[in-house]
Amino acid sequence: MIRVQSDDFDPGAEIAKLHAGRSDIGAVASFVGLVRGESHGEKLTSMTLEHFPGMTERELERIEEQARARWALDDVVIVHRVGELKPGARIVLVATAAAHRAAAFEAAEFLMDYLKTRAPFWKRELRASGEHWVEARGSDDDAAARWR
Amino acid sequence: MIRVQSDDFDPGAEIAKLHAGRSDIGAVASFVGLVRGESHGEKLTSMTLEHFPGMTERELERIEEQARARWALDDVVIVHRVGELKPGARIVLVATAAAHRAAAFEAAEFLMDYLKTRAPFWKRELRASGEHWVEARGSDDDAAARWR
Amino acid sequence: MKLLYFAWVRQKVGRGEEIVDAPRHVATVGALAEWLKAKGGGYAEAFADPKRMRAAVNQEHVGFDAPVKAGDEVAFFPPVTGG
Amino acid sequence: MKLLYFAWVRQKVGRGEEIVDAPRHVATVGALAEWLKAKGGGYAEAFADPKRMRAAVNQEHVGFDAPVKAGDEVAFFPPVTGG
Repeated sequence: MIRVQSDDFDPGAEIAKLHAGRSDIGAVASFVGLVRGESHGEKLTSMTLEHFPGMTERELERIEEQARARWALDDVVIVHRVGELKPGARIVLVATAAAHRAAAFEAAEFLMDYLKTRAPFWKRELRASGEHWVEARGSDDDAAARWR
Repeated sequence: MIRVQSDDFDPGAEIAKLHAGRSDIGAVASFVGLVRGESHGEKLTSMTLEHFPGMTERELERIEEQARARWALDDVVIVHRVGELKPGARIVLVATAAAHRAAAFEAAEFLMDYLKTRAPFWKRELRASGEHWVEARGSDDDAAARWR
Repeated sequence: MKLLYFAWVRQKVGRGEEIVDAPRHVATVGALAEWLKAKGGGYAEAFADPKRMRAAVNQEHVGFDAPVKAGDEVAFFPPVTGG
Repeated sequence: MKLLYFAWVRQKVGRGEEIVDAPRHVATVGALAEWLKAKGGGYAEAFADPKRMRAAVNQEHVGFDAPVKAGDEVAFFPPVTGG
Protein backbone atom coordinates (compact mmCIF):
# COMPACT_ATOMS: atom_id res chain seq x y z
CA MET A 1 0.00 0.00 0.00
CA ILE A 2 1.44 3.36 -1.00
CA ARG A 3 0.32 6.84 -0.03
CA VAL A 4 1.54 10.37 -0.82
CA GLN A 5 0.09 13.06 1.42
CA SER A 6 0.77 16.40 3.06
CA ASP A 7 -0.70 15.25 6.40
CA ASP A 8 1.39 13.62 9.10
CA PHE A 9 1.06 9.85 9.65
CA ASP A 10 1.09 7.57 12.70
CA PRO A 11 3.87 4.94 12.45
CA GLY A 12 2.38 2.83 15.25
CA ALA A 13 -1.04 2.70 13.59
CA GLU A 14 0.53 1.77 10.24
CA ILE A 15 2.62 -1.00 11.81
CA ALA A 16 -0.40 -2.33 13.73
CA LYS A 17 -2.54 -2.35 10.56
CA LEU A 18 0.06 -4.51 8.81
CA HIS A 19 -0.46 -7.45 11.16
CA ALA A 20 -3.91 -6.80 12.68
CA GLY A 21 -6.04 -9.94 12.74
CA ARG A 22 -3.27 -12.10 11.24
CA SER A 23 -1.08 -14.73 12.85
CA ASP A 24 1.12 -15.67 9.87
CA ILE A 25 3.40 -12.63 10.31
CA GLY A 26 6.41 -13.04 12.58
CA ALA A 27 8.30 -9.86 11.72
CA VAL A 28 7.56 -6.23 10.94
CA ALA A 29 10.52 -4.00 10.07
CA SER A 30 9.99 -0.29 9.64
CA PHE A 31 11.77 2.95 8.98
CA VAL A 32 10.79 6.54 9.70
CA GLY A 33 12.69 9.41 8.05
CA LEU A 34 12.66 12.77 9.84
CA VAL A 35 13.59 16.37 8.98
CA ARG A 36 16.90 17.27 10.65
CA GLY A 37 17.27 20.73 12.10
CA GLU A 38 20.67 21.40 10.59
CA SER A 39 22.07 21.25 7.07
CA HIS A 40 25.48 22.27 5.72
CA GLY A 41 26.27 23.70 9.16
CA GLU A 42 23.26 26.00 9.08
CA LYS A 43 20.05 25.96 11.07
CA LEU A 44 17.16 24.72 8.94
CA THR A 45 13.96 26.77 9.04
CA SER A 46 11.89 24.36 6.95
CA MET A 47 12.06 21.78 4.18
CA THR A 48 9.64 21.70 1.27
CA LEU A 49 9.03 18.50 -0.65
CA GLU A 50 7.92 18.80 -4.27
CA HIS A 51 6.88 15.74 -6.27
CA PHE A 52 5.58 14.59 -9.67
CA PRO A 53 1.92 13.72 -8.99
CA GLY A 54 0.94 10.55 -10.80
CA MET A 55 4.46 9.36 -11.55
CA THR A 56 5.30 9.37 -7.82
CA GLU A 57 2.51 6.91 -7.05
CA ARG A 58 3.36 4.74 -10.08
CA GLU A 59 7.04 4.69 -9.14
CA LEU A 60 6.31 3.80 -5.50
CA GLU A 61 4.01 1.01 -6.72
CA ARG A 62 6.78 -0.29 -8.97
CA ILE A 63 9.24 -0.19 -6.05
CA GLU A 64 6.76 -2.12 -3.89
CA GLU A 65 6.23 -4.69 -6.67
CA GLN A 66 9.98 -5.22 -6.99
CA ALA A 67 10.31 -5.80 -3.25
CA ARG A 68 7.42 -8.28 -3.31
CA ALA A 69 8.97 -10.13 -6.25
CA ARG A 70 12.25 -10.41 -4.38
CA TRP A 71 11.14 -11.32 -0.86
CA ALA A 72 8.19 -13.29 0.51
CA LEU A 73 6.39 -10.32 2.02
CA ASP A 74 2.99 -10.48 3.65
CA ASP A 75 2.43 -6.75 3.37
CA VAL A 76 4.17 -3.47 2.57
CA VAL A 77 3.31 0.12 3.39
CA ILE A 78 5.02 3.24 2.06
CA VAL A 79 3.82 6.69 3.17
CA HIS A 80 5.62 9.81 1.91
CA ARG A 81 4.75 13.38 2.77
CA VAL A 82 4.94 16.41 0.47
CA GLY A 83 4.75 20.14 1.16
CA GLU A 84 6.44 22.21 3.84
CA LEU A 85 7.85 20.37 6.85
CA LYS A 86 9.52 21.68 10.01
CA PRO A 87 12.60 20.22 11.76
CA GLY A 88 11.68 17.04 13.65
CA ALA A 89 8.72 16.29 11.34
CA ARG A 90 8.19 12.84 9.86
CA ILE A 91 8.88 12.64 6.10
CA VAL A 92 8.58 8.99 5.16
CA LEU A 93 7.55 5.62 6.54
CA VAL A 94 8.28 2.22 5.07
CA ALA A 95 7.16 -0.93 6.84
CA THR A 96 7.36 -4.55 5.74
CA ALA A 97 5.68 -7.63 7.16
CA ALA A 98 7.07 -11.13 6.66
CA ALA A 99 7.22 -14.54 8.31
CA HIS A 100 10.87 -13.99 9.33
CA ARG A 101 13.06 -11.02 10.16
CA ALA A 102 15.72 -11.24 7.43
CA ALA A 103 13.15 -10.70 4.65
CA ALA A 104 11.43 -7.88 6.55
CA PHE A 105 14.70 -6.03 7.25
CA GLU A 106 16.18 -6.48 3.78
CA ALA A 107 12.98 -5.44 2.03
CA ALA A 108 12.64 -2.30 4.19
CA GLU A 109 16.22 -1.28 3.36
CA PHE A 110 15.65 -2.03 -0.32
CA LEU A 111 12.47 0.07 -0.35
CA MET A 112 14.27 3.05 1.21
CA ASP A 113 17.29 2.74 -1.12
CA TYR A 114 15.06 2.53 -4.21
CA LEU A 115 12.74 5.26 -3.02
CA LYS A 116 15.73 7.57 -2.50
CA THR A 117 17.00 7.05 -6.05
CA ARG A 118 13.81 6.40 -8.09
CA ALA A 119 10.78 8.14 -6.57
CA PRO A 120 10.31 11.65 -8.04
CA PHE A 121 10.52 13.80 -4.92
CA TRP A 122 12.73 16.86 -4.53
CA LYS A 123 13.68 18.62 -1.31
CA ARG A 124 14.19 22.36 -1.02
CA GLU A 125 15.68 23.67 2.21
CA LEU A 126 15.08 27.09 3.70
CA ARG A 127 18.17 28.02 5.71
CA ALA A 128 19.70 31.25 7.04
CA SER A 129 21.52 31.72 3.72
CA GLY A 130 18.35 31.29 1.68
CA GLU A 131 16.66 28.55 -0.33
CA HIS A 132 18.68 25.55 -1.53
CA TRP A 133 17.68 22.47 -3.48
CA VAL A 134 19.10 19.37 -1.83
CA GLU A 135 21.72 17.68 -4.03
CA ALA A 136 21.36 13.97 -4.72
CA ARG A 137 23.99 11.96 -2.85
CA GLY A 138 26.31 9.48 -4.51
CA SER A 139 26.01 7.33 -1.38
CA ASP A 140 22.30 6.83 -2.15
CA ASP A 141 23.17 5.58 -5.66
CA ASP A 142 25.73 3.23 -4.10
CA ALA A 143 23.16 1.97 -1.59
CA ALA A 144 20.66 1.28 -4.40
CA ALA A 145 23.33 -0.38 -6.56
CA ARG A 146 23.98 -3.14 -4.00
CA TRP A 147 20.56 -4.70 -4.80
CA ARG A 148 21.37 -5.24 -8.51
CA MET B 1 16.81 1.85 27.19
CA ILE B 2 15.95 -1.79 27.84
CA ARG B 3 12.81 -3.25 29.38
CA VAL B 4 11.62 -6.79 30.13
CA GLN B 5 7.92 -7.04 30.91
CA SER B 6 4.86 -9.28 30.64
CA ASP B 7 2.65 -6.41 29.46
CA ASP B 8 2.19 -5.53 25.82
CA PHE B 9 3.96 -2.44 24.43
CA ASP B 10 3.06 0.26 21.89
CA PRO B 11 5.61 0.40 19.03
CA GLY B 12 4.35 3.79 17.82
CA ALA B 13 4.73 5.36 21.26
CA GLU B 14 8.24 3.90 21.65
CA ILE B 15 9.30 5.18 18.22
CA ALA B 16 7.82 8.63 18.94
CA LYS B 17 9.62 8.80 22.32
CA LEU B 18 12.95 8.18 20.58
CA HIS B 19 12.81 11.43 18.61
CA ALA B 20 10.32 13.57 20.58
CA GLY B 21 11.56 17.13 21.04
CA ARG B 22 14.75 16.51 19.04
CA SER B 23 15.74 17.63 15.56
CA ASP B 24 19.14 15.92 15.24
CA ILE B 25 17.62 12.53 14.37
CA GLY B 26 17.01 11.80 10.69
CA ALA B 27 16.26 8.10 10.90
CA VAL B 28 14.46 5.66 13.18
CA ALA B 29 14.59 1.97 12.23
CA SER B 30 12.54 -0.52 14.17
CA PHE B 31 11.58 -4.16 14.36
CA VAL B 32 8.61 -5.88 15.95
CA GLY B 33 8.65 -9.66 16.44
CA LEU B 34 5.27 -11.42 16.67
CA VAL B 35 4.02 -14.87 17.72
CA ARG B 36 3.15 -16.90 14.61
CA GLY B 37 0.06 -19.11 14.72
CA GLU B 38 1.74 -22.17 13.25
CA SER B 39 4.85 -24.13 14.13
CA HIS B 40 6.17 -27.39 12.69
CA GLY B 41 2.96 -27.69 10.65
CA GLU B 42 0.80 -27.54 13.77
CA LYS B 43 -1.55 -24.89 15.07
CA LEU B 44 -0.01 -23.02 17.98
CA THR B 45 -2.19 -22.54 21.06
CA SER B 46 0.26 -20.32 22.93
CA MET B 47 3.93 -19.56 23.45
CA THR B 48 5.49 -19.06 26.87
CA LEU B 49 8.67 -17.07 27.27
CA GLU B 50 10.90 -17.91 30.22
CA HIS B 51 13.96 -15.80 31.06
CA PHE B 52 16.82 -15.40 33.52
CA PRO B 53 15.83 -12.35 35.59
CA GLY B 54 18.81 -10.12 36.22
CA MET B 55 21.06 -11.65 33.59
CA THR B 56 18.50 -10.83 30.87
CA GLU B 57 18.63 -7.12 31.67
CA ARG B 58 22.42 -7.14 31.96
CA GLU B 59 22.79 -8.98 28.66
CA LEU B 60 20.40 -6.61 26.85
CA GLU B 61 22.35 -3.66 28.27
CA ARG B 62 25.59 -5.19 27.01
CA ILE B 63 24.03 -5.69 23.56
CA GLU B 64 22.86 -2.06 23.53
CA GLU B 65 26.36 -0.87 24.58
CA GLN B 66 27.95 -2.86 21.77
CA ALA B 67 25.59 -1.31 19.22
CA ARG B 68 26.32 2.18 20.55
CA ALA B 69 30.07 1.53 20.39
CA ARG B 70 29.75 0.42 16.77
CA TRP B 71 27.35 2.99 15.30
CA ALA B 72 26.71 6.67 16.06
CA LEU B 73 23.28 6.15 17.61
CA ASP B 74 21.23 8.89 19.19
CA ASP B 75 19.04 6.44 21.07
CA VAL B 76 18.13 2.76 21.39
CA VAL B 77 15.12 0.98 22.83
CA ILE B 78 14.72 -2.75 23.41
CA VAL B 79 11.49 -4.10 24.90
CA HIS B 80 11.04 -7.87 25.33
CA ARG B 81 8.02 -9.61 26.75
CA VAL B 82 7.96 -12.71 28.96
CA GLY B 83 5.15 -15.03 30.03
CA GLU B 84 2.37 -16.60 28.00
CA LEU B 85 1.60 -15.06 24.61
CA LYS B 86 -1.09 -15.88 22.06
CA PRO B 87 -0.66 -16.05 18.25
CA GLY B 88 -0.41 -12.56 16.77
CA ALA B 89 0.93 -11.06 20.02
CA ARG B 90 3.98 -8.78 20.02
CA ILE B 91 7.11 -10.38 21.55
CA VAL B 92 9.93 -7.91 21.02
CA LEU B 93 10.65 -4.39 19.83
CA VAL B 94 13.99 -2.90 18.93
CA ALA B 95 14.25 0.65 17.65
CA THR B 96 17.30 2.74 16.84
CA ALA B 97 17.62 6.46 16.20
CA ALA B 98 20.49 7.96 14.21
CA ALA B 99 21.32 10.89 11.96
CA HIS B 100 21.25 8.67 8.85
CA ARG B 101 19.44 5.52 7.78
CA ALA B 102 22.36 3.11 7.25
CA ALA B 103 23.41 3.28 10.92
CA ALA B 104 19.82 2.97 12.15
CA PHE B 105 19.08 -0.09 9.96
CA GLU B 106 22.36 -1.87 10.63
CA ALA B 107 22.17 -1.31 14.38
CA ALA B 108 18.58 -2.59 14.53
CA GLU B 109 19.57 -5.78 12.67
CA PHE B 110 22.62 -6.20 14.89
CA LEU B 111 20.49 -5.80 18.04
CA MET B 112 18.03 -8.46 16.85
CA ASP B 113 20.80 -10.88 15.80
CA TYR B 114 22.62 -10.49 19.12
CA LEU B 115 19.44 -10.62 21.16
CA LYS B 116 18.49 -13.90 19.43
CA THR B 117 21.81 -15.53 20.29
CA ARG B 118 22.85 -13.88 23.59
CA ALA B 119 19.82 -12.79 25.64
CA PRO B 120 18.68 -15.54 28.05
CA PHE B 121 15.11 -16.11 26.89
CA TRP B 122 13.59 -19.50 26.10
CA LYS B 123 10.39 -20.18 24.19
CA ARG B 124 8.04 -23.07 24.96
CA GLU B 125 5.26 -23.76 22.49
CA LEU B 126 1.92 -25.31 23.31
CA ARG B 127 0.71 -27.13 20.18
CA ALA B 128 -1.83 -29.88 19.43
CA SER B 129 0.88 -32.50 20.09
CA GLY B 130 1.82 -31.01 23.46
CA GLU B 131 4.50 -28.73 24.90
CA HIS B 132 7.74 -28.24 22.99
CA TRP B 133 10.81 -26.11 23.76
CA VAL B 134 11.83 -24.16 20.68
CA GLU B 135 15.22 -25.31 19.37
CA ALA B 136 17.89 -22.67 18.72
CA ARG B 137 18.43 -22.16 15.01
CA GLY B 138 21.81 -22.34 13.33
CA SER B 139 20.68 -19.52 11.03
CA ASP B 140 20.53 -17.21 14.05
CA ASP B 141 24.14 -18.06 14.94
CA ASP B 142 25.10 -17.38 11.32
CA ALA B 143 23.26 -14.04 11.41
CA ALA B 144 25.08 -13.02 14.59
CA ALA B 145 28.44 -14.21 13.23
CA ARG B 146 28.38 -11.73 10.33
CA TRP B 147 28.95 -8.84 12.79
CA ARG B 148 32.26 -10.26 14.08
CA MET C 1 4.11 17.03 -26.86
CA LYS C 2 3.51 17.91 -23.22
CA LEU C 3 6.55 18.98 -21.22
CA LEU C 4 6.79 19.01 -17.41
CA TYR C 5 9.53 20.61 -15.32
CA PHE C 6 10.26 20.00 -11.64
CA ALA C 7 12.38 21.50 -8.84
CA TRP C 8 15.12 23.89 -10.07
CA VAL C 9 14.43 22.96 -13.69
CA ARG C 10 10.93 24.39 -13.21
CA GLN C 11 12.34 27.47 -11.49
CA LYS C 12 14.91 28.17 -14.21
CA VAL C 13 12.52 27.53 -17.10
CA GLY C 14 9.97 29.69 -15.31
CA ARG C 15 7.01 27.36 -15.68
CA GLY C 16 5.87 23.89 -14.58
CA GLU C 17 4.46 22.66 -17.86
CA GLU C 18 3.87 23.59 -21.47
CA ILE C 19 2.70 22.12 -24.76
CA VAL C 20 5.25 22.28 -27.59
CA ASP C 21 5.39 21.25 -31.25
CA ALA C 22 8.93 20.07 -31.68
CA PRO C 23 10.37 19.79 -35.22
CA ARG C 24 10.49 16.31 -36.73
CA HIS C 25 14.26 15.80 -36.16
CA VAL C 26 13.67 15.99 -32.37
CA ALA C 27 13.20 12.23 -31.94
CA THR C 28 14.96 11.54 -28.62
CA VAL C 29 14.93 12.97 -25.11
CA GLY C 30 18.49 14.24 -25.70
CA ALA C 31 17.50 15.99 -28.95
CA LEU C 32 14.51 17.53 -27.18
CA ALA C 33 16.79 18.82 -24.41
CA GLU C 34 19.16 20.33 -27.01
CA TRP C 35 16.24 21.95 -28.84
CA LEU C 36 14.93 23.46 -25.58
CA LYS C 37 18.42 24.66 -24.58
CA ALA C 38 18.69 26.50 -27.94
CA LYS C 39 15.68 28.61 -26.94
CA GLY C 40 18.09 30.53 -24.69
CA GLY C 41 17.26 32.42 -21.48
CA GLY C 42 16.06 30.24 -18.63
CA TYR C 43 16.02 27.18 -20.92
CA ALA C 44 19.70 27.61 -21.73
CA GLU C 45 20.44 27.86 -18.02
CA ALA C 46 18.26 24.85 -17.05
CA PHE C 47 19.64 22.57 -19.79
CA ALA C 48 23.25 23.78 -19.58
CA ASP C 49 24.54 20.53 -18.06
CA PRO C 50 22.75 17.34 -19.18
CA LYS C 51 24.63 15.38 -16.48
CA ARG C 52 22.57 17.17 -13.81
CA MET C 53 19.29 16.42 -15.63
CA ARG C 54 17.00 13.38 -15.53
CA ALA C 55 13.96 12.62 -17.66
CA ALA C 56 10.78 10.56 -17.73
CA VAL C 57 8.62 9.77 -20.76
CA ASN C 58 5.00 9.01 -19.93
CA GLN C 59 5.95 8.70 -16.25
CA GLU C 60 8.75 6.16 -16.73
CA HIS C 61 12.41 6.98 -16.01
CA VAL C 62 14.39 6.99 -19.29
CA GLY C 63 17.86 7.79 -20.56
CA PHE C 64 18.57 10.66 -22.97
CA ASP C 65 18.67 8.20 -25.88
CA ALA C 66 15.01 7.24 -25.34
CA PRO C 67 12.64 8.04 -28.26
CA VAL C 68 10.01 10.77 -28.01
CA LYS C 69 7.08 11.38 -30.34
CA ALA C 70 4.07 13.69 -30.66
CA GLY C 71 1.58 13.02 -27.86
CA ASP C 72 4.21 11.95 -25.33
CA GLU C 73 4.44 13.53 -21.90
CA VAL C 74 8.12 14.30 -21.23
CA ALA C 75 9.33 15.44 -17.80
CA PHE C 76 12.72 17.01 -17.01
CA PHE C 77 14.00 17.20 -13.44
CA PRO C 78 17.14 16.98 -11.26
CA PRO C 79 18.22 13.68 -9.66
CA VAL C 80 15.56 12.84 -7.07
CA THR C 81 16.09 13.58 -3.37
CA GLY C 82 13.10 12.10 -1.52
CA GLY C 83 13.02 9.76 1.45
CA MET D 1 27.80 -22.38 45.09
CA LYS D 2 24.35 -21.38 43.84
CA LEU D 3 23.07 -23.24 40.81
CA LEU D 4 20.27 -22.06 38.52
CA TYR D 5 18.50 -24.10 35.85
CA PHE D 6 16.33 -22.79 33.03
CA ALA D 7 13.92 -24.13 30.38
CA TRP D 8 14.17 -27.91 29.85
CA VAL D 9 17.24 -28.15 32.07
CA ARG D 10 15.05 -26.91 34.94
CA GLN D 11 12.28 -29.36 34.00
CA LYS D 12 14.61 -32.36 33.82
CA VAL D 13 16.49 -31.51 37.03
CA GLY D 14 13.14 -30.89 38.71
CA ARG D 15 14.01 -27.55 40.30
CA GLY D 16 14.95 -23.99 39.31
CA GLU D 17 17.75 -23.44 41.81
CA GLU D 18 19.73 -25.05 44.58
CA ILE D 19 22.78 -24.47 46.78
CA VAL D 20 25.50 -27.13 46.50
CA ASP D 21 28.88 -27.78 48.09
CA ALA D 22 30.90 -29.21 45.24
CA PRO D 23 34.10 -31.12 46.05
CA ARG D 24 37.36 -29.24 45.59
CA HIS D 25 38.28 -30.93 42.26
CA VAL D 26 35.19 -29.36 40.68
CA ALA D 27 37.00 -26.23 39.48
CA THR D 28 35.42 -25.60 36.05
CA VAL D 29 31.92 -25.36 34.60
CA GLY D 30 32.58 -28.61 32.73
CA ALA D 31 33.68 -30.44 35.89
CA LEU D 32 30.59 -29.12 37.68
CA ALA D 33 28.37 -30.42 34.86
CA GLU D 34 30.05 -33.83 35.06
CA TRP D 35 29.65 -33.92 38.84
CA LEU D 36 25.94 -33.03 38.54
CA LYS D 37 25.44 -35.63 35.78
CA ALA D 38 26.89 -38.30 38.10
CA LYS D 39 24.02 -37.69 40.54
CA GLY D 40 21.87 -39.71 38.11
CA GLY D 41 18.10 -39.41 37.59
CA GLY D 42 16.98 -36.09 36.16
CA TYR D 43 20.53 -34.70 36.41
CA ALA D 44 21.89 -37.50 34.23
CA GLU D 45 19.17 -36.79 31.71
CA ALA D 46 19.66 -33.00 31.75
CA PHE D 47 23.46 -33.18 31.45
CA ALA D 48 23.58 -36.15 29.03
CA ASP D 49 24.77 -34.04 26.07
CA PRO D 50 27.02 -31.07 26.95
CA LYS D 51 26.73 -29.82 23.34
CA ARG D 52 23.09 -28.93 24.01
CA MET D 53 23.98 -27.05 27.23
CA ARG D 54 25.11 -23.47 27.82
CA ALA D 55 26.31 -21.86 31.06
CA ALA D 56 26.71 -18.52 32.75
CA VAL D 57 28.85 -17.72 35.79
CA ASN D 58 27.68 -14.69 37.76
CA GLN D 59 25.38 -13.75 34.88
CA GLU D 60 28.06 -13.80 32.18
CA HIS D 61 28.04 -16.31 29.32
CA VAL D 62 31.03 -18.67 29.66
CA GLY D 63 32.47 -21.78 28.04
CA PHE D 64 32.72 -25.13 29.87
CA ASP D 65 36.41 -24.47 30.55
CA ALA D 66 35.56 -21.40 32.67
CA PRO D 67 36.62 -21.58 36.35
CA VAL D 68 34.07 -21.86 39.15
CA LYS D 69 34.65 -21.37 42.86
CA ALA D 70 32.65 -21.32 46.09
CA GLY D 71 30.27 -18.37 46.19
CA ASP D 72 29.73 -18.26 42.41
CA GLU D 73 26.28 -18.33 40.87
CA VAL D 74 26.33 -20.84 38.02
CA ALA D 75 23.42 -21.17 35.58
CA PHE D 76 22.81 -24.02 33.14
CA PHE D 77 20.39 -23.65 30.25
CA PRO D 78 19.77 -24.61 26.60
CA PRO D 79 20.86 -22.32 23.75
CA VAL D 80 18.69 -19.20 23.99
CA THR D 81 15.62 -18.75 21.78
CA GLY D 82 14.28 -15.25 22.47
CA GLY D 83 13.45 -12.46 20.06
